Amino acid sequence: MTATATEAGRKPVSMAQALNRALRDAMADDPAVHVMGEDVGELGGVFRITDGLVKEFGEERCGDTPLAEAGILGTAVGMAMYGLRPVVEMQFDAFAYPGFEQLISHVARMRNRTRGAMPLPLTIRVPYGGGIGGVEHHSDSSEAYYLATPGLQVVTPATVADAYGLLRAAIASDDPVVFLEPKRLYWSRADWSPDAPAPVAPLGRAEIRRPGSSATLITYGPSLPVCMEAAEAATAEGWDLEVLDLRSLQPFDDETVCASVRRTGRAVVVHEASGFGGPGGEIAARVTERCFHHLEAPVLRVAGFDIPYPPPMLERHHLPGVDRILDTVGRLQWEADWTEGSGD
Amino acid sequence: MTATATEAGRKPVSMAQALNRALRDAMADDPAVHVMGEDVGELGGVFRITDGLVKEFGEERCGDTPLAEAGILGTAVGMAMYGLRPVVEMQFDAFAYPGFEQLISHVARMRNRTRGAMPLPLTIRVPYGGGIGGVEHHSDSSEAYYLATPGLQVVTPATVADAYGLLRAAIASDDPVVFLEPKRLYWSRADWSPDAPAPVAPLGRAEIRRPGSSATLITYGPSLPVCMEAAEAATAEGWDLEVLDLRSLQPFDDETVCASVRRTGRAVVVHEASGFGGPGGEIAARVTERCFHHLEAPVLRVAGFDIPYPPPMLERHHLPGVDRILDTVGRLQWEADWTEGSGD
Amino acid sequence: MTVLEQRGSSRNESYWPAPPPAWRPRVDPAPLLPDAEPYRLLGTDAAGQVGSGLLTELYGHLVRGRRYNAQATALTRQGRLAVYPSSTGQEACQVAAALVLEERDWLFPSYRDTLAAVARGLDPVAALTLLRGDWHTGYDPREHRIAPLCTPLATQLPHAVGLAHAARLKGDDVVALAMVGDGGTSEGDFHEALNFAAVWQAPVVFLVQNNGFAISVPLAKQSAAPSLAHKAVGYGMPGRLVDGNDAPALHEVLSEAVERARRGGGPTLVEAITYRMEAHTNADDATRYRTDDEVDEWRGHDPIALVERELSERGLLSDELAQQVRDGAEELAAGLRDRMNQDPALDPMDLFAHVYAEPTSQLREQEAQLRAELAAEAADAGAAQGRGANDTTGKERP
Amino acid sequence: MTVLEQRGSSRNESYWPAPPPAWRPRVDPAPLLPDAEPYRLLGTDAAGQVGSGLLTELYGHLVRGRRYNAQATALTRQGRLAVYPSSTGQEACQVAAALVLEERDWLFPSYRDTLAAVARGLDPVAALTLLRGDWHTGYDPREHRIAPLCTPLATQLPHAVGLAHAARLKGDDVVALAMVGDGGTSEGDFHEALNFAAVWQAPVVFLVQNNGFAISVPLAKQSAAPSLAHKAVGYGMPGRLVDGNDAPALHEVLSEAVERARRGGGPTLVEAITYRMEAHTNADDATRYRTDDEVDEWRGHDPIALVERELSERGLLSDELAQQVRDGAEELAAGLRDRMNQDPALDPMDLFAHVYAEPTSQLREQEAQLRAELAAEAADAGAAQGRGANDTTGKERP
Ligand SMILES: Cc1ncc(C[n+]2csc(CCOP(=O)(O)OP(=O)(O)O)c2C)c(N)n1
Ligand SMILES: Cc1ncc(C[n+]2csc(CCOP(=O)(O)OP(=O)(O)O)c2C)c(N)n1
Ligand SMILES: [Mg+2]
Ligand SMILES: [Mg+2]
Repeated sequence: MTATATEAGRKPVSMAQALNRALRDAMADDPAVHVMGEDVGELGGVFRITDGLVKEFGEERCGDTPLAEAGILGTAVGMAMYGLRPVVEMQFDAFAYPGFEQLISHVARMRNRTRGAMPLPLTIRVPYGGGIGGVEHHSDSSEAYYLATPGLQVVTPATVADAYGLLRAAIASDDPVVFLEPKRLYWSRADWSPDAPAPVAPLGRAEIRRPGSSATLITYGPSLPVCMEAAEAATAEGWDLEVLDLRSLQPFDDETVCASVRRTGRAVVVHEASGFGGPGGEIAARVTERCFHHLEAPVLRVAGFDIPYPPPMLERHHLPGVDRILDTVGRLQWEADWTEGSGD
Repeated sequence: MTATATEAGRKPVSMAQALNRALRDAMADDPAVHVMGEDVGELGGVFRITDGLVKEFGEERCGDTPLAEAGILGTAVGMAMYGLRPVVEMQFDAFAYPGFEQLISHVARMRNRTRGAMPLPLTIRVPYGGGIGGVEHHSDSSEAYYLATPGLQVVTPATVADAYGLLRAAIASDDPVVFLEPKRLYWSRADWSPDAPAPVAPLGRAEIRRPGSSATLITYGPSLPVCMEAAEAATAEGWDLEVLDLRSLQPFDDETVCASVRRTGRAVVVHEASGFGGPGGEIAARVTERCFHHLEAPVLRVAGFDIPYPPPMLERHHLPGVDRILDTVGRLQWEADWTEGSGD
Repeated sequence: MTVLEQRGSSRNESYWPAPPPAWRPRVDPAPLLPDAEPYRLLGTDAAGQVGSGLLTELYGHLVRGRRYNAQATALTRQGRLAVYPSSTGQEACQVAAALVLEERDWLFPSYRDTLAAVARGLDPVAALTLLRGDWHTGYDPREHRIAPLCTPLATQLPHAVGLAHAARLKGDDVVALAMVGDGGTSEGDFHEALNFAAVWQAPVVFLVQNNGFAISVPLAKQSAAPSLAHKAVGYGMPGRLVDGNDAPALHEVLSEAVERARRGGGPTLVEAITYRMEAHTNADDATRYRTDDEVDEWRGHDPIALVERELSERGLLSDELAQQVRDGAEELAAGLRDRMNQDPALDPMDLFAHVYAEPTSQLREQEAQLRAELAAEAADAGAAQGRGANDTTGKERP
Repeated sequence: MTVLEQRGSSRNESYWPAPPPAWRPRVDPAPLLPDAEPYRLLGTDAAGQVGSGLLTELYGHLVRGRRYNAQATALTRQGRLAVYPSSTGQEACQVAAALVLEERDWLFPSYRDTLAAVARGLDPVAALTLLRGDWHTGYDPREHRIAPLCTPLATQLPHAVGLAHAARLKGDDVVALAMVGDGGTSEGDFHEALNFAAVWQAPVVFLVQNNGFAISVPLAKQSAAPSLAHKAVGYGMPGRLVDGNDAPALHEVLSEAVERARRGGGPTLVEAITYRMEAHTNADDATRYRTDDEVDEWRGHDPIALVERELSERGLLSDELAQQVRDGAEELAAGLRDRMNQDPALDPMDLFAHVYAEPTSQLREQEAQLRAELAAEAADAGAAQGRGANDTTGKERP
């Protein structure tokens, strides 16, 4: 995998380890933090993100639940109603769907329907996205569902440091957070220590990962390393691409995003989720609303195709890759002789 | 309600009656069509859309199910696997959520995962949207969830004739259709007869409901009558607005939409669903991608606020109304002295 | 080599090792099964067990409850409530559910259970806020230990389990009682909640009000089970079947279940057999799916009449008591009517205030937009008042 | 006026009308309850009932099945399967599920049940396509009457109910048998499916393979029920508990359930107690959550050994038979290995072909885009081959 390839061997901490550390530190700091889900106990989760927590904090703080996602979310709602801070694991993206009624009708709304009397400090960890060779239902990018649900915060780290910082911030938030963990980056590594300054990243702030002047790549989560790679490759074509990591999709950092696009005048949104009805539409639309007269070209999107997630042997064709990103950057109307329709 | 107010008393057929007639005709034409859901039998559905069907076709063709939406959708999948054409009623928008796993992981994917061997000709009727004074969970505009799910067709009528024609087309489709019925238009009436020519509307075709030259209002379902009213009111301001009824959100009729926007050079998307992550983002983004150099201003959106659907006494503030549409049209940069930021 | 040979047991040796221990039922199912007949006290030889104090208390609550139901239904006709799902006929369930709980316990009501909340002491106006439509929940759930009235069916059940579990983890002596309808038992959330409760041995009592219908769908189309209480054994908790119109019987069964939960004995499923005397809500037409005869049959088993009859047999139904109870009920109704006849205070800015702890920048933008619109509306309305009445700019649009 | 007075019965008249008829259990629960002990034949006095023909047939299937499992697991090590959830130890369940069905019946397998599909006659390569990763389903479900292998837990159960119901509505004599794990019984879809089946009296058999674990979670954290078969009574269907490693016993119980369904007698829930001898999948580490001792204990109750022992006691386990069975198994394995060692044919354009009956204009655009990219990739690769090997344009990226 790209990220692993570029960062592997450098330094010892993987994203999975940083997430594990974030859980451990949050549990140590606040006895109200309870971890729950399928296989989060002895097994440490199928991705080992909860490894060792049951030993350290006991079954009451890190417990295996019965196999029922609506039940997990629903009971976590009740626990949060009583003042706990549950951190729930949905085993894979597609296995969060059975809990969608609880998520949409309760998790997202409890604060609102009680005029703030009953906030739900609840973190829902969802390993998401593809590129890991998983069979069907194991590689969905389901963020569009969460974004369309007011009352949820939607956060996704793309770096090891953010994995720690954003998860700490999510757990500390008094509002429910859907915390999307890019599966294919679990094993990406970076030189990082939780003792570094400001380890808790604020929610709702995007971050420029690579400054540039030609155009902005707006991305998040699993597509960040791909965009970084694309930006490097783009220098060969004479493009100096800015790469912007959203980190938080809701709240959305209009300020940072628009400042970048106003500076570069061109933007491409990159994500794995299917394009149609996906996050890129919202992002492109709001950037265009706010930066129209700074735009030299329409904001374009590189996204997964409008198809169910493919079987592993075909997934590479579906996922946004460097070539597709560069092709799209190439369609940002750099020539004077541009004619309508080439933007399709 | 607007639609009722403008069309009431004119002629006898309501949208509810047209839908009922469509079900009846589809059942009469094809013994594979089975209607199922909560209260669809003796009661005729809480909106009476299935009124009389059990008498005419018997309980086996129009049956009350147990109260369990995943069960309804899941058994309907099995029935479709055996060659029936189930037409399922979800009682209200928010009560479709318990069925989302079945919808996303099975309904939308069965054809694809079996390489076309097992299509699912399944129609899922969902009364949706607000403006009826309903208490919480009875007024959601949930179309964003369906749009983000490849494999589903998403259709919504705004007129009495389309209620019949599109529902017939949905039931005839060999792919699953989420058929969104705008609750607040159930009692809107029009002069219409199913014996009129071409009663079966093709899926995937938008329709210009009012030609105009100044700007295009792109809308669907419950917001069509509001847009029509806004277009009338706009003439007083000197604007000649085109009103475009999408009818089908998936497949999406890029051709008709883009032709209109290229003609008028300006567009506003209007829908009840929350703006952030809602259908309007996708629509604005794809129109901009395709028509950028024809646009005099960014495509703007008038949408529900980014909040859980409000209680009935406050819903009028949430729903896109004529004034808000006209205000937004007014922000389409008609003046020469426009400055960045006024588009926010 | 055959498997036997691999395992080192030779061919013709007749050796059948005992199967592993996953075999025997892990708990004895017998005590978890409900009795064949619903538990009753009134009209049986055991009626004498019921204390007169409790009987009188129940009576007062039941009469008040019926009056409350009538008043709330009347308010729908006056346009003061958007909708009302009446619990007329189910007052014994509503009242018993409230009375068996200690103050520190929690009640998880559904949309039909406003009376239970009122019987618990909640201001009826607060209980009816959802149905009036000025806000979703009219009270602070933590203050009253009453969860928000829940509309998506059965979804409140896992909340009750989680809350009770959390309380136990914290060492608090709290029981949660959650109410659900017969229709609601078909939902997946019912199943998941009961299973979690049993696995966790959470201090929860599930009260199924089996009123025979889910809107128009009769129980026979909802379930083929011997009784809904028979579902309990499948989770490993006791199931109890009780006459839901026999207030003292239900009070006893629920009290036992609450005490059992409190003692750490885990959850109980109680099925109360009752009947909804009114339509599903004021908007429903019950004649489409049931006969007057059926309703009449149940009128003969009215929960208030049953208690009255017992009081009367004990010579306790004095004119004085009857009058006092009636007066209390009328007072409740009059107060409710008067207060509901005032328009609630509405602030459109509330729409943005409670979506998140801090409004996002989007929400602040939208709030400003609405504020500007309202100001323009008000200005127009002022101007129109000056000019005359034919300006429609400020008119309400749905 | 009191309610009693309204109803015209005077105060001290001791009149307690009979409660309405919604009272008595609607069906007798007793026959729906499972026996206390799982049903067994092998190693009991009743073993003699089992026909030698059936015993020999089962033996062949079991041995083939074990070999198939071993081969599939080996293919994961060779990178030929993305993942394999083995049914080693559960072969009796897999085989019995397949053998009790007629050709016209339907099987609804989960991800673990490829062996059941193979035992039913499906080409093993087709059964393993999902796990190899070239497509989601490797066969035409209608041709084989085997639903796609289902990964989202318990979601296949309502499909089975709907299909069986549809068949009955059409007058077809078809039974559906649906497989699910012990963990899957906790899902809401399990509950909803069983309830629909019972209400509709659909011809379905639910086979729960209780193998003691859901990945790492042991049954005791999954359910507190006496047995999972005790859930049946709560839906009004019979629950049967059977030794899932005793192939003839399971064959008998499932056959009865299938026949009952075929006769119009409605659904049955069968819990087969078994054990997963391997890790959850090749990617799982079972030592994290269970001991070798536990696994060994179950080795003593191996489904193949049980049948071998009985054959052997009857003097039927000739060297010839053993050899023949072994040969058949090896043949299956060798064929599978050879065919899986060939790369599957892949066409990226398949991505767009089956999303809808007709690709939408978007999909046609995307198809064209990918086609152009692949052409460019191929051209680059060609050029690179010409130039040398250090061009990375065409390299695979995840
Ligand atoms: C998940 C869900 N599906 C559907 C509905 C619509 N609905 C409201 S009440 C009702 C019937 C409920 O019946 P029951 O559970 O027996 O309760 P009762 O109304 O009899 O008190 C239905 C179908 C809902 N509120 N929630
Ligand atoms: C809805 C859903 N949630 C979670 C998963 C992830 N998952 C796959 S298998 C499994 C355990 C299943 O256990 P069980 O039902 O006992 O079947 P077994 O694997 O033992 O055959 C889990 C949790 C899933 N596939 N589907
Ligand atoms: Mg009911
Ligand atoms: Mg298992």
